[in-house]
Amino acid sequence: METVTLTIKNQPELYLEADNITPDAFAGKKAEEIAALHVYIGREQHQLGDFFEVSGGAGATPEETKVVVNGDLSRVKYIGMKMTGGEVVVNSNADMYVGAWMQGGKITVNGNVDAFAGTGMKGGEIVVNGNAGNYLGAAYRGDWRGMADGKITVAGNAGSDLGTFMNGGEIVIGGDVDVHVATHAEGGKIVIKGNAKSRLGGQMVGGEIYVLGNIDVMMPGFAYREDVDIEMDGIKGRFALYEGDLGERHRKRKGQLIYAKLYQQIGA
Amino acid sequence: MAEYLIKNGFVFDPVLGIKGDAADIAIKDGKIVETSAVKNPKVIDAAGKTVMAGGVDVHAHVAGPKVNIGRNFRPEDKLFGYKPKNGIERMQGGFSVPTTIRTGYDYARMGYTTVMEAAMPPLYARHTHEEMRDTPILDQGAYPVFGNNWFVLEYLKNHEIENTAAYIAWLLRATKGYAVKVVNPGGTEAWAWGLNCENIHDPVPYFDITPAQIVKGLIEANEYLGLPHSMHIHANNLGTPGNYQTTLDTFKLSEGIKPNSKFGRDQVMHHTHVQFHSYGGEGFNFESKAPEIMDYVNTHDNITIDLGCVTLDETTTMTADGPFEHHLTELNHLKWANADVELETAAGVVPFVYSANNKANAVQWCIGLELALLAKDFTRVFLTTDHPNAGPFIRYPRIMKWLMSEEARKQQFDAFKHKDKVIDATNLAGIDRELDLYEIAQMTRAGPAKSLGLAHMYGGLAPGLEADVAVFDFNPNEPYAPDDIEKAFSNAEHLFKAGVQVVRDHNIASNGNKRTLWVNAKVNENPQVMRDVKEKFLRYYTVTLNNYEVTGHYLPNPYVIEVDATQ
Amino acid sequence: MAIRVNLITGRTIQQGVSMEAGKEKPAYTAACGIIELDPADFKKLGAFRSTNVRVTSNHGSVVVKAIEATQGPHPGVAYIPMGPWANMVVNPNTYSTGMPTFKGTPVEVEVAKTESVLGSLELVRKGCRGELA
Amino acid sequence: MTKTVTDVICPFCGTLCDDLEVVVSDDGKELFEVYNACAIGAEKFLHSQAKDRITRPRMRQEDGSWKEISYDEAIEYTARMLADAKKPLMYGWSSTNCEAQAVGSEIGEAVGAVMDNTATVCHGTSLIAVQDIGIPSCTLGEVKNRADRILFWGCNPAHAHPRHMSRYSIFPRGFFTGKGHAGRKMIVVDPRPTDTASLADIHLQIEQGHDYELLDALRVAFKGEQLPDFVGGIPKAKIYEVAETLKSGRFAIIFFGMGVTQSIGKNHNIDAAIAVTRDLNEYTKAAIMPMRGHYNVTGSGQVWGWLFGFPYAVDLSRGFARYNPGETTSNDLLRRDEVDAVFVLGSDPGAHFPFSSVKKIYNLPSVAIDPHETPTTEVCKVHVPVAFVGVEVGGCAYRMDNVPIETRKVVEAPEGMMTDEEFLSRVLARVKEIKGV
Repeated sequence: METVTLTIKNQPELYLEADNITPDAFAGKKAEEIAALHVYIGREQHQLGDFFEVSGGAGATPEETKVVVNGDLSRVKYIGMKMTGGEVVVNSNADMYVGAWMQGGKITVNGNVDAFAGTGMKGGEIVVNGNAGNYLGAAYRGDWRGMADGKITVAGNAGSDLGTFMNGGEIVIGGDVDVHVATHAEGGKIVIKGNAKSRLGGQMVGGEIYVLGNIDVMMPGFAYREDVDIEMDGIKGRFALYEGDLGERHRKRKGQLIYAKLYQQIGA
Repeated sequence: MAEYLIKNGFVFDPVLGIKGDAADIAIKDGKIVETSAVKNPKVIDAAGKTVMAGGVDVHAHVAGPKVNIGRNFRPEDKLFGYKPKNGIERMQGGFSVPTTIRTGYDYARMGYTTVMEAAMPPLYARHTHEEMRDTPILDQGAYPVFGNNWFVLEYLKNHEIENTAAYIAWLLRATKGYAVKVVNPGGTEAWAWGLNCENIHDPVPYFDITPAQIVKGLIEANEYLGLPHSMHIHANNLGTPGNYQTTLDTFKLSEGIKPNSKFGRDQVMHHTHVQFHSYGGEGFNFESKAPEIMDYVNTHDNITIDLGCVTLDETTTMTADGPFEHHLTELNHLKWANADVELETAAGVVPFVYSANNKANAVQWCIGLELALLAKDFTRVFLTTDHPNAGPFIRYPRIMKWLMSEEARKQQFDAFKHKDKVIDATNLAGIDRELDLYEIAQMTRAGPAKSLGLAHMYGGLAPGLEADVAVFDFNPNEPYAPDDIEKAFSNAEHLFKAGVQVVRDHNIASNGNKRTLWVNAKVNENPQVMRDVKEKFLRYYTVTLNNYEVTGHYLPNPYVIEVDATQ
Repeated sequence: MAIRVNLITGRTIQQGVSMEAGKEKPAYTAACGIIELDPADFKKLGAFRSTNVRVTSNHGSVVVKAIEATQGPHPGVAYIPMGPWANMVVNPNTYSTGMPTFKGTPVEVEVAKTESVLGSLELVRKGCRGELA
Repeated sequence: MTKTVTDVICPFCGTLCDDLEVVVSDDGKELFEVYNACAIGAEKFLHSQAKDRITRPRMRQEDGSWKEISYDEAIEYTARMLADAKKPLMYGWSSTNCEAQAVGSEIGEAVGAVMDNTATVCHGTSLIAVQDIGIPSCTLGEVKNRADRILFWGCNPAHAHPRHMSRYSIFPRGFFTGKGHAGRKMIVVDPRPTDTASLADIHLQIEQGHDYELLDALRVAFKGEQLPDFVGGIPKAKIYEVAETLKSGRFAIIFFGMGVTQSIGKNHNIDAAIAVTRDLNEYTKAAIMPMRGHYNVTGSGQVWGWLFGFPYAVDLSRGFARYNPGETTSNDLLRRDEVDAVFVLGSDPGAHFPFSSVKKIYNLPSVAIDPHETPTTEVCKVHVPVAFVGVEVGGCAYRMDNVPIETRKVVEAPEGMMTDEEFLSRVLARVKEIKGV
């Protein structure tokens, strides 16, 4: 695997739209070709090299390309958007849309990400070693096809609207989450190791939520069923199982309605 | 205005009866003229290319409230597909429900120059006209819907044809409408209570009238007025397995009524998107009844139809058939918009994904093509997708490919997940017919123009007609792959609209001088109808009568078709 | 003595009329530079009706006149008509929806007899120039 | 002598009453009386006659004072500001006609602006919800003629849409509703016993901020499933009762307002309310409608819908249109310092945005187009007064149910004043010159 290293040298006025910072756009290119790729500030088109020192070189394919981005990227949007393979390491905070519509490969952010990371994600992995903003792993506006596959892991907290319209894949939050989790979800798994506020699983059709900490307000559409023992991915303990959202439509299997499941650890 | 001479193209023109012979077409002052009439024309070398009149779309949902609901509630329909502004082209977005700007340009790119908006809710006529005004290049008109209108229901309950006609004339003028459109007659009024009319004899709640009475009465009123287009219907029971019987019953309502039109049409009923109305069987055993439907159409020249071909795309369904859209959202669980309109109509909008992996969708695809391939008279059978219901209009060239190439159809059959079951439920696999470009020109130009009563303007290349001329980079006399058809007809090389070159070398060259067509029918003074109008506005409408009529700047370039029905 | 209440904002007919008559006019301040408190909350606050109070949230602070709830009772809930006074203290967090959280801001209300209620133009002007207390 | 203009459209709120009568002088230069309007609408017409009205553009000077400038100077400043900016915000568009909105859209396209309207602080979250779940709705005449279950959720028409209940929703006698008010059951959900709630058959005094839970509870109740004892402070028996009341109607309508769009949950609250409406259509007929505020906020969403495909928060900066509330919405753009100039027309963000956003406008090049003097004009560099749309110039406006109505000119604007459309057309022409188009 070849490595391209980008180090930000000029901070943009306003924000930099850098959807070209992906292994896909870099693959097969030398440093100077990468530096010539387009970035945007508002209506102005610039080159990546106007803002970043580019060193190293890309592999022949995305899979053989690793991109390391250094410096303060908190005003850079779209890092890793639509990437299909390879690796991106961001050694900073990053702005919106990290790994949005990502299909494969891996993004590691050694900092925080702003909203809309992993929007419409189809595959691959995002690891955030800080906090994540709102709408992590959610669908784009209007789309009923949210996160389909892949995995998102956040060491810290996540914002509101986590996993909206989620259909598959997995999201693990090390800390706490804000309101609205897995709204309209039809599948997938969300693990919250800290506390949750309210509106978990609203209008949820299918899928699973695990909460190891507290929930401020449980949705009225979730009904307690039973206590169960769970052991998975290093989580072990007794959980209260709730099913819901009772107000929502649900698929049937063998004449039985299949509800979404919410597990809350007992005695957390 | 510049003169043009389009030289040596292979011309397909049903009006002149030219079936692919090389010929020259001359343009002067916005009209087609004899080649001898141009003195110093700009010459377009069309040798080895196909030349046709501008396309005429008799039925598409391209402007107005439900179309805009479709746009605004589907941001995902525009994701990543936007076309940036470029020179004179403004930015263009949307796949299944394009922006007005894209609508105009994309039709032009296919060589189309006239497009009719198929359903205008009268109360929203202003909105429809605003959108048409902002749709470049195309000549357009809109059909106000009548089949669930309280005035119509009350007059036709007692078979008051003259009053119905007077009301139609008034509403066409108030809304600047083009034709009488009927959608799910009675069923949409029933939907205001959450109900439906499932066949032509199913009575409308409260109003004590049946769909059959509504349809027959509106045909009679249409002929009383002698409007350019016939009554244009989307029958009851759309989309339901077994519905072909309702369709045949509806067709039969046209029997025995003679066309009365000075505009050259020979039919009294246009039935739209017949694909959705040609289903046999029930539930999962849903099957094609295209042969039964086409047997009727082929032997009864009182009607015209359009296809409503399924294109196997993700699209956005939208119709004044409110109960149908509710049914659809119950099936696919996708977002559902509904808009009931006081005293007049309703509309529903639901996204839909037609998939080659879905047996029912594949059967629908077959039926649309079967209707065309079983047709005998292509001046009465028109190519549409009921845009965007069965697929976006930008797929017309793909449908041409399927109609013109058995090989292309075979390729599609091979892509079906349930190929064998689909073949069992349909007839298409056994049809080897391949249409030619002359038949395509009938289906997309001469036929629809005649049916609209606009054969004196559109649909052909005879001197005196509007200079709407398309040149396609397609040589029918050289070997070609099926995909070459789609490619060529998606991307006209040149297009003239009323003598203005709007596409040059495959690029948009002008925004044209779009016109809005409407029909001004004069009738005898009818105090009763005017009294009824006043009363309904006073008591039941929420806008005043004086704020209802569409005027002035909503139609910056109107083209009025005058009809005298005074007696 | 300060009390904590849940602040909501919204239209009133007086707000609408005075807004259309001119936001620079005193009537607009009279209509919108107010906070409606429940009688129970007045009691807790230990204040008379029509006393100027300072309303403070995590997002800002503003002086308005406290009046008795016109559409009450609603103990624990306070109401400032929509306008620049309310907007000094509402929660600007949009939760990435574009919409600030105009309703449901926890605020502290304390009597501020000696402070005056500014007119709308003065309020935003001073606020922008950093001249507000 | 005077004359009376009838069928006048009120350019205040989304109710868009069109039955006003306005008495003007014979020469059409003075306006004397307004009949049939609510207090707010009447004031809007009468204020056009204010003697202290500002009639010429003005520019803020270094010392904070205003200097009168010509319209030409104002056009030049505006065009330059927009053409020079990398990403200008063009905000407002709700208190103007569709014709001006269309010209503004073309300017936005030419300069690469973000176009946003007042939905962003009003029903923008409703629009998000509609994009997620759709909206079964109807025109107000359907309500008048058919509805027998009227639910006002988080809205207070008695104050915000004063003639709504008398024209459309509660009191009128329609075709199938001959008994008027007596034939209708009225339910109000609001954390305060508002003047609207005082008219209701049932008032649910919900704990503020628990709308999402209560709406979900209604859905659970429709299905006959078990509920917790209280949801949002409402006892479960009451919730079952309201669910039954709604299901037993022939035609139910839910009207909702800022109480749900601006409270926590926002789009989700509306989403759940729409889900309730969808559910009701399993049992009876039901519709839902946002109580749109500005008289033509709906129109700007329509115009941008057909031109760009999005109803608000449209980012045109890259030469094509993008949309994502949370990013392309005014308050997020201002908070995050994503824009470098602000143009405001037909709205007053200075009064109606959180102050932190107002301060951002103050710190940027900015122009406000407004007939009134407002907190926005107070913080902008240039103020361009214009004629009142719907009073001094006509044009198309869309009612809250999307019905388009042509507003009327009833009186002349003061001598020499421009309309929104005229001003924008001049700015567009100048922008094209600067850009060399």
